[in-house]
Amino acid sequence: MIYINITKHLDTAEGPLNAHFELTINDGEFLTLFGPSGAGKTTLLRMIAGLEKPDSGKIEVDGEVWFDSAKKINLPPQKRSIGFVFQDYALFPTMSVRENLLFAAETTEQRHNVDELIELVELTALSDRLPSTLSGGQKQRVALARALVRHPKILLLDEPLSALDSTMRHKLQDSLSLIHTRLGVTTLLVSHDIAETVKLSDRLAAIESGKIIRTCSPMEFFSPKTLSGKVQLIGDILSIEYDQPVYVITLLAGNSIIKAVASAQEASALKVGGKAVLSSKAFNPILIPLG
Amino acid sequence: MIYINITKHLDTAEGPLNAHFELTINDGEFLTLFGPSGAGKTTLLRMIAGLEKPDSGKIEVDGEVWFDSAKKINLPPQKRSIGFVFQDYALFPTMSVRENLLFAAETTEQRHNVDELIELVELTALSDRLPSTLSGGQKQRVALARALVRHPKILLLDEPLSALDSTMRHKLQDSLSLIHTRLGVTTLLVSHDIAETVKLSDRLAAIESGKIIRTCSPMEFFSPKTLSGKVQLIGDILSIEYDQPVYVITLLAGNSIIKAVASAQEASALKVGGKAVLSSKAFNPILIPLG
Amino acid sequence: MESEFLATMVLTFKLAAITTLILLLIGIPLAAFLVFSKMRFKSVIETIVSMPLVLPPSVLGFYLLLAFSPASAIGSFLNEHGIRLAFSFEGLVIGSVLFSLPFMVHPIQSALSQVHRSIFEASYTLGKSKLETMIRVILPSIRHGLISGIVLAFAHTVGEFGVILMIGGNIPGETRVASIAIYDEVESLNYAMAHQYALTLFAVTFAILLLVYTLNKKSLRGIQ
Amino acid sequence: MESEFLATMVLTFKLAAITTLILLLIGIPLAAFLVFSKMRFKSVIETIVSMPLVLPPSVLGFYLLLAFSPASAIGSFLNEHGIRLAFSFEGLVIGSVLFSLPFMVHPIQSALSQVHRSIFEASYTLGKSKLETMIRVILPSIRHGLISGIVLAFAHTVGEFGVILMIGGNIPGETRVASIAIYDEVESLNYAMAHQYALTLFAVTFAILLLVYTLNKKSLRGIQ
Amino acid sequence: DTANIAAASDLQYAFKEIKILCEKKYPNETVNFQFGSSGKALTQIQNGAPYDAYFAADMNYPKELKEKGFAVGNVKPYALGRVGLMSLKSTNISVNNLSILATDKIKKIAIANPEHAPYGQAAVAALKTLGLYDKVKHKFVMGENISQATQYVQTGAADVGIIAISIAKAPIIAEEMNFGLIDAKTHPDILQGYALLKRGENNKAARAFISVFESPQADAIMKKYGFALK
Ligand SMILES: Nc1ncnc2c1ncn2[C@@H]1O[C@H](COP(=O)(O)OP(=O)(O)OP(=O)(O)O)[C@@H](O)[C@H]1O
Ligand SMILES: Nc1ncnc2c1ncn2[C@@H]1O[C@H](COP(=O)(O)OP(=O)(O)OP(=O)(O)O)[C@@H](O)[C@H]1O
Ligand SMILES: [Mg+2]
Ligand SMILES: [Mg+2]
Repeated sequence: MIYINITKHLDTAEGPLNAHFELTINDGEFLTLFGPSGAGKTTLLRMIAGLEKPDSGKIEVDGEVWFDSAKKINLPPQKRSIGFVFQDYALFPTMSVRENLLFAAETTEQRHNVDELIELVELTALSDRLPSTLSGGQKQRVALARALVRHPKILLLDEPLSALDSTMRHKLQDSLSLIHTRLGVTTLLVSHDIAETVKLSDRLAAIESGKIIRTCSPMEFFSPKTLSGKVQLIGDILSIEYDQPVYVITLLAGNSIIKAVASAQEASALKVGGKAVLSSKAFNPILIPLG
Repeated sequence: MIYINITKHLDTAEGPLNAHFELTINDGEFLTLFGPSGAGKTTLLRMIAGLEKPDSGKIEVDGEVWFDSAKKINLPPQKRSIGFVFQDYALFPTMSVRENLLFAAETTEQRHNVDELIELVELTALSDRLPSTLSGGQKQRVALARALVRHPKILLLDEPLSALDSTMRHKLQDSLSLIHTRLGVTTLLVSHDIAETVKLSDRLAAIESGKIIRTCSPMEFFSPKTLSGKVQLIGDILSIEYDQPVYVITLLAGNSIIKAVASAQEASALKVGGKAVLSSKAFNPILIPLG
Repeated sequence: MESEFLATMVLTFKLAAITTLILLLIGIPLAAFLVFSKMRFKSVIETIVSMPLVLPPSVLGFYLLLAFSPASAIGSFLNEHGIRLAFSFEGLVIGSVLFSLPFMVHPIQSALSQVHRSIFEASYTLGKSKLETMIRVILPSIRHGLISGIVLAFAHTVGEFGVILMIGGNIPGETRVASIAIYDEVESLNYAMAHQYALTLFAVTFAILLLVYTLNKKSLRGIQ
Repeated sequence: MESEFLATMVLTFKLAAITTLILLLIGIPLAAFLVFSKMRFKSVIETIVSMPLVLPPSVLGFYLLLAFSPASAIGSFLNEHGIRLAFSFEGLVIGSVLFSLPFMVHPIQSALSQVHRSIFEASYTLGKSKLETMIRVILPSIRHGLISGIVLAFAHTVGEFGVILMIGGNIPGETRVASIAIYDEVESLNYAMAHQYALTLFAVTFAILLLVYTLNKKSLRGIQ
Repeated sequence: DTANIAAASDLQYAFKEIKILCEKKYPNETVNFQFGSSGKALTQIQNGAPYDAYFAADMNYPKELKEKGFAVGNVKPYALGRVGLMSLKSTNISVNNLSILATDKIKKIAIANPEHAPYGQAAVAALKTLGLYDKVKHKFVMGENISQATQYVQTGAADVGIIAISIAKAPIIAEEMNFGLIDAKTHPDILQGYALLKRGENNKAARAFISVFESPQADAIMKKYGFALK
């Protein structure tokens, strides 16, 4: 059980702001912090890690007080069992990929697991390379692997997958998910990716201007009142073409492109670049597994 | 017209690789480079910008030779009219946001447009702040704005939107699109985001292990043979629940969550975390504009 | 006496200021060369830059004296063009520059080598020349190194006396700087006067350096 | 003569090596303090570190002599414990350390201040103490600054003679280092012998520094 | 005119008084002194130093300049230096008998470096004559010149020093130091010579100073500071 109730003064894009985060996270939970740029997501992670000091409040993890302004307790980051993946990777420039991971290892067992982790993030061929010779995505994978070495109590991930292509992203999402279930490590993820959030997290905390405005399941958050047996899709309108006598609307929904026929009247309300909801009442779907 | 035909030896995750890029880009075109991590996308952009020297070949832009190994021509980056957004932002640490942009301005007109650009990326309130006090997404927006100041002939964007939340991302996609149409600047974008690619780019170049394996329209690349009037959706299976007497399958397609009913037989072929194609023959869609 | 004291102090800080300025102008390009050049024998040049330190100052002064002497090739060439370096202020400047060179070059070189490549590249892609990039982007961001170099070179020139004694010859108003005056007073067992010189040197330099550091800290606030 | 020459050389490099080592041990924490401390009067300490440079070496030596003297508080305290610093090798080490301190501290400080904060933080979140982070992560990545400090301190100690002349008393085998020997030979107008000393100093130091730079360049390949 | 005069360190007190005489007699002439080691001055003069006259701590240096054509006129001896044993009054160390140097009471003996300083050479010669040299040579600490050797004694770093009488006579030194002259027969004469340099040939100030220096009033001052004159 992690209990957080802290305040911190921030200078944001919209002027000064008194951020106040109150949050309880269950053991082993996978929680995603979701919110616009500058909302305070990174700041919250840093305060949990002990890298930044809240102005006031309390952080308690498994009954252990990590921070308490009233009692003047403030555990240093070293004493907090955390794994942190930084937005700028923060790899050690003089150490090779393997050395970066070995540095983190504390026990012989962890030392032995290093190569396994390197393989997990598919960097075996690069394990003796220095960080400066890696591509952006490769660096990010090293940072992720390094944070996992010590089996931390809480894994704090600041957009760890944002620089990855979708194949690698999906692979690492699966690994994250696996690690989470296998090790049962409580995980806090900052992500802007809806699919990622839905796929990985048990719960979502929506953050806006330094406040947690809502916590709920990711599905609840993203799906409008869903009706069973009904398809309702939100998509970007890519093109509207007139194909006598009807209009063909091309919609992008996620990774899928959908073409739908619309009447002249319907089409006149739509414009390219806008969004549309595609729904249907009479629908007889066929589901085919893929891959 | 940009003509590129260059080779470069790379040390990749899978061992040494002789990258060879051959590509013709039309004036004003918006081309996206799409491909897995470590494929050579950043390296290609850097060679076009003159930041890295190809081993051999030729780069010609509007009849001007930027690089020619045979004639030993290699224009320095300063002489190439480019705007570059770096994966690590590369903001000047001692200059404020506005100063970073003003530094790039060359004419009085560009100087006057700086504030407009800052507003475009919604950083007006932060324009006097130093980069070190900005959040990741804020930094990226500064970098993007700075690259636009000089109205370059080619805009080279190395995942400029990857650290942004979806609202900001969409906003900046729209701005990019607008800038592209308004200024007609030829744009090369590295992106891992399908919607972004489809929405923004005229053409897509798929890169794998240092080769351009295919160039085509993004739609062609991402959509399977699409049939008019037919819905075909690829989605991630989020959950499979038994709700007597049928199974309810929850699918994530893009930003939308869809619940569909499936028979026991259908459901047995599906598993959580996998992908499925949802299609329907008889479909009577209703399209409603959003927002 | 009072006016001589003043003249000596003015001369001292004039020498230190001019030397530091010249060293900045030489030191920055030299440091940049040492960091960015891909030359094969760069280490040799790097080593040579540090060598003036190895000789005792008065011995370095002795060799300089030999070089400046009308009997030597350089000296006679300069002499023909009406330039006399030995026992002149100009000669002191040359000696001090040579002697303090490593103190300027090293900190700048070390700071430069830590600037991330993409910062340079970003400036190049914005059409800025190497020179402009250096002046407007890089130098402000390696302020720490510059200040180290300036402080070390300045303080070292103020305190230097071995080279100066040898090639300067202690001529009031021309080559008699404070360090020599103190040395003289101590040699004359004139401790009171030596203390006065030392204290003034200390106080003035302390004030200058403190100002430099405080201004630097103020303007650095928030960077990094 | 030959063996005295050798003894002098050995003593010189022994002094330089010990001084450099001690300076490393003092300089790194001091530089770290100057970079990371949020103390209000840090600039004052920063300034004080540079002050030994401002005094002419022989004057600094004179003040040290006063401090070491049995008449002073420090000196008499040491004397009671059987420690005599004046005219001893230990005294030379103390003098050299004091005099070369800024050359060690400045480059390290300047390099440290450019290390990105998240590198420290990453190491802390991996459970490493400040000390371990410093030794295993930070020091290797500020190698440039360390090498600058080592080279400057080493070369400066080899070449220093003002302080050493004063507090050393020129005792063969104990405090007579090469810089003093050269100085003596020049004073005695024994130029041939002076050249031999100077050349040897030059050659040996050149070889050492060249080795340092070359090794450093090799091992740096690829970083940054 | 202005004249630059290079002079041996031990002359500083006497010369400052003589300068006052000179300024009274020739108000329009200015002299600057460069006190320091005679060896350094020799090197500098040979390499173009703008000195007009040279008062060395021995005879050989000015003679060498004469031979090489840097000096005009003859090299004249002007003083006979003497050395003596010096200690801090507060230490109660007797300065009247050199044999005390061989006792355990004395740990360090300050002398000027005999390699190039005439007073140092005199000290060594005296000790050799008295048969003490081998017993005490390990106690030597050597100053660059006689001033530095004095400082060693003054700061208490050395217990005693063998120092020039000219320094011992300086008021600030005489106040806190005991001084015992050493018999002049124990060491060769420390003959000091001077010469007018080529550059000073037509310098009125240099000539004025030398003429004053050669006057009886100056002799008296030199005597006061312990320079036995020939
Ligand atoms: N060192 C700092 N000094 C002052 N303000 C800061 C500092 N770091 C961050 N901020 C401000 O605090 C606010 C929250 O920043 P934070 O980095 O937590 O945002 P974020 O939610 O992580 O955004 P992003 O998605 O862009 O990374 C921002 O407005 C930012 O400008
Ligand atoms: N300085 C370098 N030295 C050696 N190899 C390098 C260097 N920079 C990149 N590489 C290698 O070249 C390959 C291509 O790198 P590049 O940065 O172009 O990839 P990318 O397609 O941009 O990947 P990502 O999507 O992860 O940013 C990678 O395997 C990388 O390891
Ligand atoms: Mg953030
Ligand atoms: Mg890349």
